[in-house]
Amino acid sequence: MRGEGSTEVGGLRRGAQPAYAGPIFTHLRCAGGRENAAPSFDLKRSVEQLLQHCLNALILGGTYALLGIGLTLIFGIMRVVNFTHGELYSFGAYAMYMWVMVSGVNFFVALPLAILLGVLLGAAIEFLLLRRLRGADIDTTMLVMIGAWIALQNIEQLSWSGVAKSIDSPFPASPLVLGPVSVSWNRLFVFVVALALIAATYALINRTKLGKAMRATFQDRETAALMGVQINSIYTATFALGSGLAAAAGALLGPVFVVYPTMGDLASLKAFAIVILGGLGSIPGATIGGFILAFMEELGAGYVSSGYRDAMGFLLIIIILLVKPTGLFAQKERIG
Amino acid sequence: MRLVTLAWLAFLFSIPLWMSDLYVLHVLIMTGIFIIAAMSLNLLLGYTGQLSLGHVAFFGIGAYVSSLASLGFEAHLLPGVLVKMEPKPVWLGMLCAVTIAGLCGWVIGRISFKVRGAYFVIVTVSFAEVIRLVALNWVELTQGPMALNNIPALRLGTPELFELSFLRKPANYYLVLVVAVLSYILIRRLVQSRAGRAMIALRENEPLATSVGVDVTKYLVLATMVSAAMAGAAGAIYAHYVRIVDPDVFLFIYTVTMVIMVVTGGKGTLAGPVVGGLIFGLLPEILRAAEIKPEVQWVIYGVLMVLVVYFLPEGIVPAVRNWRRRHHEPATAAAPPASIEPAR
Amino acid sequence: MTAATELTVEGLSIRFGGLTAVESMSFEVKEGEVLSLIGPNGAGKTSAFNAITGYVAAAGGSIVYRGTSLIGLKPNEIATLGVVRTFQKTSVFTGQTVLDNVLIGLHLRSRQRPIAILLGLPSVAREERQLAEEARAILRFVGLDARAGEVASSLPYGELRLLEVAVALAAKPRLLLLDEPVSGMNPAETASFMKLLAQIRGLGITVFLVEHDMKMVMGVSDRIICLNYGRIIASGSPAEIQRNPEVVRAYLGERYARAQG
Amino acid sequence: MASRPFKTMLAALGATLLAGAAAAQEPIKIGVTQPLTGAFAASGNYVAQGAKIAEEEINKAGGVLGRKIQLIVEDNKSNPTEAVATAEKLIVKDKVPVMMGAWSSTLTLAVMPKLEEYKVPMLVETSSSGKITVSGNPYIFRISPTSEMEAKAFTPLFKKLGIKKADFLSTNNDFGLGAAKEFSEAAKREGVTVGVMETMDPKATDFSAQLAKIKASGSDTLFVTTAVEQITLLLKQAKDQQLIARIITTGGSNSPDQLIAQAGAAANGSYHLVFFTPWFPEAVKNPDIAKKFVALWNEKKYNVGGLTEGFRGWDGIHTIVAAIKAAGKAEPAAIQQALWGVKVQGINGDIAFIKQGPAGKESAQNVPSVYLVKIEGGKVTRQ
Repeated sequence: MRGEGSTEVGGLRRGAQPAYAGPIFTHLRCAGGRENAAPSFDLKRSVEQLLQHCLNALILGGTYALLGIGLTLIFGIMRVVNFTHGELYSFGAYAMYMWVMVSGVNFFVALPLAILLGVLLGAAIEFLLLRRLRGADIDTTMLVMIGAWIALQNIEQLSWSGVAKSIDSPFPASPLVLGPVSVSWNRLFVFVVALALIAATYALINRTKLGKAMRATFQDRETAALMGVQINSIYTATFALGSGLAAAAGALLGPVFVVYPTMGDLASLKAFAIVILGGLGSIPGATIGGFILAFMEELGAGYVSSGYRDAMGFLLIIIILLVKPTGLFAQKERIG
Repeated sequence: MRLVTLAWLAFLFSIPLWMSDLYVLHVLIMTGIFIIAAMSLNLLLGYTGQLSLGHVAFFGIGAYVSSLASLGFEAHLLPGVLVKMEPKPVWLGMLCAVTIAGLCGWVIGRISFKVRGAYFVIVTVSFAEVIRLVALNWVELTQGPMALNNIPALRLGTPELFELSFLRKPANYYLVLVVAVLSYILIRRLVQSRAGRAMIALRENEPLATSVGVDVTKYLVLATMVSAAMAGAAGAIYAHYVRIVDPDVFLFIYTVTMVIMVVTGGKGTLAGPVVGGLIFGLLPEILRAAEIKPEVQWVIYGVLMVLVVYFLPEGIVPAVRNWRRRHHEPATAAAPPASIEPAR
Repeated sequence: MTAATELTVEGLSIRFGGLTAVESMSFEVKEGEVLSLIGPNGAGKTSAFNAITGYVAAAGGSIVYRGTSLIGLKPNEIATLGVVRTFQKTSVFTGQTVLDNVLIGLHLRSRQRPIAILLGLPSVAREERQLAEEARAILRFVGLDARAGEVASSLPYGELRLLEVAVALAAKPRLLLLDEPVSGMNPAETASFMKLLAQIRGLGITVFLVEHDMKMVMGVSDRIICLNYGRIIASGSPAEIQRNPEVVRAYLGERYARAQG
Repeated sequence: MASRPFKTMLAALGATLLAGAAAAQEPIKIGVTQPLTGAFAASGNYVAQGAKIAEEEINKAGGVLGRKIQLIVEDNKSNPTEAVATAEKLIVKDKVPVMMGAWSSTLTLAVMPKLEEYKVPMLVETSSSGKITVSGNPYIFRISPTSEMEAKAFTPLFKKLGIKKADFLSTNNDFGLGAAKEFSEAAKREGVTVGVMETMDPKATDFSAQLAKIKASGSDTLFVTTAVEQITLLLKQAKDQQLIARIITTGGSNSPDQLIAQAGAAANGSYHLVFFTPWFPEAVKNPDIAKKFVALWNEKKYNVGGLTEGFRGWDGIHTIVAAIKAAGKAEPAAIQQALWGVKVQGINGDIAFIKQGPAGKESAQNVPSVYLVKIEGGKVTRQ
């Protein structure tokens, strides 16, 4: 051990207040350069702060869009308000935790595995719970999804306890510095993968046969069925895809933040906000909605109050529904 | 039938006389509060057919308004605009709670009159979430996550003459019981009248309802308002009973609990929320006594909810009614099937 | 032609997106008559009904009922004026009893205020008894009194359609719009419905009818308007319509097309 | 056949009698309310584990008053209303004569009216808000330091660490806001400029907006008060945004080992106020007890990061048991009386209570030790 040794601080007595008895260890020498952080030109700092906020928002927006697209796909095609969406998000994160921290699988192998698990869980939920509710009204399926959500969340809590878990990431600890702003490699990775997944989803919907069948079902289920589209398999595929996207968002963000059983609740609500913002059933709407929400949250937290960060989205929903009930980018008139 | 009801009421009123276990009374009081909230939700969910998933907002608003009125507060409405209020008597706080919750219901009813189905659900969920975040962050007014503590218990009368203090459990039990019975009567009057028929008409067939002159918006707003005021009353009683309120009172899970109670008991029936409320109010204690972890208990809730939707889509009360009709009146065997799910 | 004008429609146009359902349609309904609107499927008959009763917005033109413009009014406000309709697809309150269906229909005839209801004033109970009496009278009128206690969903099809009329009658119409009331009925049911229609007419209610069953249309109507592709192609008495070559072409053309399809 | 119900009745009667005889040997119940789930779950579980270790050790040594002790641990879900519900249940249903809890200041403050209502003493093992001991609740016995004590102990270090301008980031509850208030006042007294004072919700996980603001303030030091979960995330995110200010955490719920394990290199260079230094057991007042506790903890294979939190449970239960022993019976009033006189050799130091709050209704406060440690090169150092 180098340096000064321990310092004792004791016997601080003031009035009737209690005395202080214990020893206190401290390191007296400051790390070099820290004192040099002298106050400098304010405008420069403000601009830097704004830039940093914008960068944070951009990175966050990618995962928000991912969450929103999954939900809007399921709603648009199946007319199901998916309350398990947040659970798939946290399931993705726990799957990541399980692979990386418990089984010791490589991070980059674990990620696709976690997404795959999300896809499988989604398919299972659709097959076991929703298939027999075909044609039931929207409220009935909603109740079933709420039941599934509660059960899943508490199974998670049982399996992993309520204590938050953290996942090691293989990225360098020092961030990528871009002039005055910086971003961690992990978040950058999250952003890039999110964009890639969004692009892949677009391609799947617009370029493949499955996507064509999905679009046909979205337009008109009866006609699509008449034209030979297997509605059941389209539904399973849609729910699995939407779930996979939610799980991907969870698996990506799990290592950035921490993983805990109720992490999906707020994610679910935010996904609702994004979907309403973009119009129920609209994929471009959800993509743009995700970024709008991220910017509103980040700038609101930075310049209004950090406490109302999460309120932004919901205020937005209420305003949008009052002004333009179909959302910003609705393709079809609202259903309900 | 009337005799059975009276016997039940007499039984409920007698409980504190012979039940010495205070914990049982505590459980009954909490169950009663939730039953009032569930009954109020049933008016919206069961009779007008609108799935409101932000119902806990009204409950929480009632709790906060009544607590703040009785504790007094000093807060900035806007920067520079200071609002101050001296502590008021609890009964006045409770009245404020009912009124303000009702007003919030009116606003929400007006706002969401043009949205139905999924949109209505999301508007109500968002509303509750915004209110929760305000309660969490407006620390000056609500104490945020530090909770409003030391909320006074209800007192009626004056210390000089005659004072009724609701500090002890039996008194609170009677308070809850009386308010619950009152709420039940109000809801029964409402649904068995022109207004209630208009709400049912909105639920069953909105275009047809409007074609015979029912102003659905008006009755949806009325239902939301009455329902919100009632939930506010439940919240106020809750606040002065547990004597602490924190922003988690707005959590979605409480709305879900109410929904489970209503759906399981039978939405759109008078007795449904009472039966559902009794089951889901007492079940946690039974499960706890059986040493079942709370997580398992919630898993059971979730699974039960799914099973109820599948196998008792109308809930317990209509199912029992149908069963009794089939077994006791074979003459009218042509009774309608239990489920009238329109095949779509 | 001395009867007063009940409803005046002038230059009515209805559009859905780019599609025109009804194009500058003008006609009048006279007090006390039975007027029928006929035409092939998709001719715009139901759209016209929907515009008159406020379910779709008119793109242009005017609709005036006894001096009051109906444009921009909500369906329930139009019903308050005495214009009541039925729907093409069977439309009742399925989960309610037959009696309750009619009680809902009686909405406009009752006067209970929410405060009175919550206070449980005796006037409310009194009125409830009165309403039940009225509902039973209406059920007797359409011949459903024996079914009063049954749930609507358990009624056979023909009786369901009678129930729809009962619900509409409960709303105290002065102008009753019936949208294909006998479609799906067997000939015997149709015949008895025609008798009911005569009785309704006897109450002084003006009837505006959309119907495909030509036997019924020709049997009950005072006047007939024929629509095709959103335009009026003919109007006049049943005899005139039957002779009109355009009407014949419109119907034959449709049948021809059907046979080909 | 007819004798069957009679037999059942006899059996039931017998069971009741036996139960009566066993009552003397029935364990003494101690109620524990801790956040086992929710925002403070990690810390609450550690405290509960420490308490369980104490229970086992005491029972192995024969218990107290010839009876075993039995902890009844309830989860207050990190929520004040739930905390009240657990207290209600522990006192009314389980009839515990004494409690320990409720970790966070907010949770403890929530429970306090119930203690007065039912006249049951509670030992407070973690909470730091000054409000707890000055509100005139004579059922409160606190062994943890107040924020004010911490700030006072820290005061000389403002100069020694060369702090010129400080920012504060704390959870917006009694724990965080109380600490931010005490430390910022102490800083001002020492001539240190106070920059931004930011708060965060106890459940928040993304602090990027707050950090961007703090970075723009240009202070040399950031005081953080929250539980270990948020500290972990904060250290990582501060590193991501290249915050150059030195981070000092207060409140003692920072579990440095867990920070090293979960935040990795981002934890390097941060300072932490702790109340137990398991890395240097020889430095504490009662090293033998500290070593024994660390050995028992490791035997259970509990997370080593929990030691700085788990000791609170050990100290708390030992203090309660000492009071029960002194009282001679397991009744609330007697235990409350006896707690005033206890002298316990604890892990943190010698535990004894002094009076605080309005005269006649004083609460009890212990005078504990506070230590400042630094994480360097993935190790906790005392320099």
